[in-house]
Amino acid sequence: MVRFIIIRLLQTVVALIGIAMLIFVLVRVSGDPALMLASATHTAEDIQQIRVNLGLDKSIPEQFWIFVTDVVQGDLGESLFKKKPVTEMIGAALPNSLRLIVPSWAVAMLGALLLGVLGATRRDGFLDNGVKFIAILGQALPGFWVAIVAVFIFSVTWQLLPTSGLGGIDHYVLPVCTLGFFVLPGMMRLVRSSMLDVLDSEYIKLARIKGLSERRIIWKHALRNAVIAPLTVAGMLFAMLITGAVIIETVFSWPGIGFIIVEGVLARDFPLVQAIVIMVASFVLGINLLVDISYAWIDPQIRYQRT
Amino acid sequence: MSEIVLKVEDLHTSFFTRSGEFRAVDGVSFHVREAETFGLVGESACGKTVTGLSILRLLPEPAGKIVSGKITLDGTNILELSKKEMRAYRGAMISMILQDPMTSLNPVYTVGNQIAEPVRQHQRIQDKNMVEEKVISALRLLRIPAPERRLQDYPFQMSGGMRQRVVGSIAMSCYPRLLIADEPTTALDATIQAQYIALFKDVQKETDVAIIFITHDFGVVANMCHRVGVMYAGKIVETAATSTIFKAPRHPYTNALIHSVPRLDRKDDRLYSIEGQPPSLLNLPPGCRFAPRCPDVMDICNEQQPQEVEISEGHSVSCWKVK
Amino acid sequence: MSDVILEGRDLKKYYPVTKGLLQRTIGWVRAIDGISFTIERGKTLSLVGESGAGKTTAAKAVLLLERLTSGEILFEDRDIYKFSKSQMKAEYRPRVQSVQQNPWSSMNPRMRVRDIIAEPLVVNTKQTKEQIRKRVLELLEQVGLAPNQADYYPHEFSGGQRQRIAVARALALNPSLVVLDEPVSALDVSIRAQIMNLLKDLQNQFNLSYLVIAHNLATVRFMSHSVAIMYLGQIVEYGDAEELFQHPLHPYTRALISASMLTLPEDAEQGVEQIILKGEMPSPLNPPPGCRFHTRCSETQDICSKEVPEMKEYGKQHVRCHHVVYR
Amino acid sequence: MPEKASDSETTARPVVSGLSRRARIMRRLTFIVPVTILSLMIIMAIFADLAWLGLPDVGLAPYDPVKMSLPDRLMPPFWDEEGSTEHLLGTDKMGRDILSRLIFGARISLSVSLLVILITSFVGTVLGILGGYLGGRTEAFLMRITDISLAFPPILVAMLLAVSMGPSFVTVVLAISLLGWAAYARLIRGETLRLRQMDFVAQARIIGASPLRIMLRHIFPNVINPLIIIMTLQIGLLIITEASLSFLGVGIPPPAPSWGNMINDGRNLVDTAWWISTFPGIAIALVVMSGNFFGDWLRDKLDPRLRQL
Repeated sequence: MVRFIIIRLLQTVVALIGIAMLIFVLVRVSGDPALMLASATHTAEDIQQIRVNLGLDKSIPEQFWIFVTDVVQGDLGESLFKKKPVTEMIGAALPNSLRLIVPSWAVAMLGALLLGVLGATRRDGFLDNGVKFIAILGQALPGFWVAIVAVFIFSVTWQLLPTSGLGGIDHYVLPVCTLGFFVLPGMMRLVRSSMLDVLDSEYIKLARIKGLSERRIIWKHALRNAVIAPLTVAGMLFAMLITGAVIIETVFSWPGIGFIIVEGVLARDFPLVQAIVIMVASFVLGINLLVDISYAWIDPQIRYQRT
Repeated sequence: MSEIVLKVEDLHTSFFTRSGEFRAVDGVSFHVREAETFGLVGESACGKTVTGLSILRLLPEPAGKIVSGKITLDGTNILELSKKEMRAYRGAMISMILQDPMTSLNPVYTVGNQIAEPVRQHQRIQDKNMVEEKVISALRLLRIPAPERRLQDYPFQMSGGMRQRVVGSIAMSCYPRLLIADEPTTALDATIQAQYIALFKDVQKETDVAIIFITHDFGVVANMCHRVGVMYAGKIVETAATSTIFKAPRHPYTNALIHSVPRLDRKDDRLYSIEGQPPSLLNLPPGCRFAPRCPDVMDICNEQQPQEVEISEGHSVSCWKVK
Repeated sequence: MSDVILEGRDLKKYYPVTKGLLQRTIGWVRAIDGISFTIERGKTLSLVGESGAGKTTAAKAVLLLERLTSGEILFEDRDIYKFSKSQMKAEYRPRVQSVQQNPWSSMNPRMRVRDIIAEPLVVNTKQTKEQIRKRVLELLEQVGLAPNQADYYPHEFSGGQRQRIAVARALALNPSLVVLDEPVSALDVSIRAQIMNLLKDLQNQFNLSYLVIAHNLATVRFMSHSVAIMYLGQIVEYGDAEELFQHPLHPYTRALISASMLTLPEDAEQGVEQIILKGEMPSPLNPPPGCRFHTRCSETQDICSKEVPEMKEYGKQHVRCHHVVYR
Repeated sequence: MPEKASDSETTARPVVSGLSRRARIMRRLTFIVPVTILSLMIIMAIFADLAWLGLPDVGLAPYDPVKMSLPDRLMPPFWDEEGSTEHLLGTDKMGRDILSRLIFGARISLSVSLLVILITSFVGTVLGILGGYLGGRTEAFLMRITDISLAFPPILVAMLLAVSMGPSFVTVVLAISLLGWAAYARLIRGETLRLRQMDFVAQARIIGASPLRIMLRHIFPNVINPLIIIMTLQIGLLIITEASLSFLGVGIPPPAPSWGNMINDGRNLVDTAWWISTFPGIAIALVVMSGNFFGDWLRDKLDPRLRQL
């Protein structure tokens, strides 16, 4: 198990370097950052000055080396507009994002698990059709539109909840629910179908032959096997949460990572955007690592094979 | 003669699907006695597995339904039991062994855990040590070496033969009256298969359990069963003691099956073979179901279904040729 | 040219078992470990054994689906591993064909029967469309299918009919040797006889050689001229089929035959006891020292766990056992 | 190898569904309605105007979608008292006709989706088949990249590209495609691995077929069904992604009438001019739902095994 984690960890580091390289190349290939930053009022000297500031006058390998060493040291550059180190900005925004993402994730996961299982076990019943309806609707409505409509209904028309910004618990209700709704349908669908597959299996048949109660069969025998498949897409779930967070934070003016990256994009604050992308990339890799490990924990076969 | 444990009378089970009604089991009757093994033999789709599942009332929902018939276990018609009462029968009074040991155990729980479940459920034992004792004795019944050390093993750590013994332990853990074994040895190698059959003969001697042995392999039938019912397209065409089936089969289908299998004890140059395929269960011939393939077909065979005739004590045949 | 069409000499296939960060090799799975056999023209050799015995690996080596670790395969007295690529393509591949166990997965579901049977001709020959069409119809007839069935897809056939199509495909290139990998075990009992009779008829008609992989001894006795019994990667007994079935010399062969024998209830009462082997086949990763069978053998002696028995000749049979009682 | 009893193969899984009449009608409706909506959208996209025939003034859209007309600004839909049949679905804050923008929006959404689907399915299929068939290190490497790509939010790549290249149609297509191939590669590789185990592939090797022939003749035809299913199911996802990007200002740059742009335009006016955001929202929902229903229907028809897609 330890050895397995070490291998995965090494692979993760290699992948991180690969991604840094990819981002570096992507940015250099797709345009001259200095020209992008320059507006009509800049003279040729100004542009040259920006180049020097960003280190763009050096050779490509040299630039890459500087880029990598900076990243490794945690120096992700300075925001072009706020004139602050981007790490500082991210540090301030990240907790806000987590405050939004973690409860949404919990709400979505619990909801998906519960509804997915109930749907699968009462196949084609009233509840199952309700579950399917939520899934269809949730996957068809754009999240930002749902958020806007929710604001219109709950905050503007009924004035029950605040429209935007940080604050007390009431400020959380709308953003958390809408973000949760972002990821819930997909997960629910997956839990449902994976549960249906498991319920079809021979060992569930054997559990029935044993005379176990349906409840025991579902929550003991089927569930643990059924969560293996949704777990494999936990990475995709993370991607969906980040995407959702960017949108929801924008709609609710929630000062998290998503909010500042959108600001950064609109202001063409290139170091900020790049830094956030790199940060998210390392998160992605971390999540992949965690998934692999928890996978091994749930499925004893993997756990034993790799010790 | 020992007492009758299970009696199945005129059982009809169908699957209702988009393309119509599949009459998987169409009027099947037989009985099994204490300490007796009854073989249900036939080719794929003849209805032998569905018969087994009907007895447990575990047909795939919602398509499968028992249309009519009577299934009596120790004098109780189990088709009249409530769902809850039926559940108390399963695992305790009637149990089953499935074909493929590689998929019939839950991969994420230990063997001990899985055997303990029926013990806790049906014998209402909660004391941990008592349960463990019961589990170990179930493993011992199936001759699993070093049972104490096996409790914590996961299924994937065992060979196919061992897993099938674990499935046997689960089935026998509450000492049921009736065991349905659905091709339990088909997925096993020849020498392991012989071990398993010998083992089950011992288990039967120790527990007096009645066994319904579902298989397509006549070799297994000969070694294991006391009496045999041969199934074709949803019906039992011939029932008799095992040696009678082998030595004096009366139904042309039984005869064809027995003679189309090559013999190990002599060299054959050609095999007896019947042409064609079993009929579709959606579109059954009006008369005898075997008529289209039968070498001795007569006019009446294509028009009317033959009735079951008892030609001697314990030997019944459904064929127009047999009077 | 001798009568031997294919000869395997001391074939070995080891798979490395690796572990750890650097994928260090910590052992070898000896799938087959020094087996030799010959197949004569127009005759059938069967490799028999339980799963894990190595029979499938041997067949795959002959079909070039696996590269051997060592050993020679002689085809008409020439070592095929010394063939050039083009020689292989022209002189070996087309002449050694096969029929697989599972008729449900051995055909591309997206191809018509016509194209399935024609594919070997398309890949290996430069025949015209018309020639190929004629040949396909001829093959269909030979395996007992109607010409109008050529335009159906495989899923429109039953298992037995599919196996006939597979036989037609194997015969398309007029091969000398056909590898039959469990040709009837996936079929229903009443269909098996049809296919086995067909295979025998075709063998006589075209003077084909068969290499049969099987676990069912009765099938083997019906099909074969000679038989090799395999256990844990080795051949333990090898020789003329009739001799072997009437006078099995190796204890494993005897156990296998006994396990597959029909014993009716009254036979058992008359004291005809089955030989029941104890235990299971050990892992090929860690085969027992000495005779590989000694852990399950009822006649085991001291020497069995210490010395590896050599293959010895007894009349028409070759046996790998320390204490053969011959006649 | 032990023999397999063929019971499980042929018998016995009759399709479990005692479908009632009502259910059958529902089933048919879930096919007809989505197909109608999708066809309507395609017609809207093609015939929004006939500029491609050299007739820019003829088309389904009543107005030029980007033409501003400040006097007509913020007109509600025609059924409202203040609305008029001049602008059936009203106008936005620049006085642009909502209906015309919706019709032209279909063109943008559809062309982005189609382009992305073509690029990603091609790349994903090629890599999936190669990885699955060749195996070994190629495959391991490919799968790691696939996993990472799947876990990476495409919205961030789009932002990075928008910053470095500036937002444009090309940026959007590129940004979504850069990660989008991974979903195909993952599925196709899985299918290829399954097919590679099948005896007919071994059989093709035995008759001497080359790896290229095996991949083209034996593997590819057998992955077409899942490929079509996933392509259909992707339509909805792509339309939403494009709309989200536009909404955040990193998609199709305004004033182009992308549905996401339109929702963004009306975002701060939901209380006074609800129609600006609502109609494009409904349009997206309808099209996405149709795409998903159609995909589900196709899957049930072609390959019910792929329930988890």
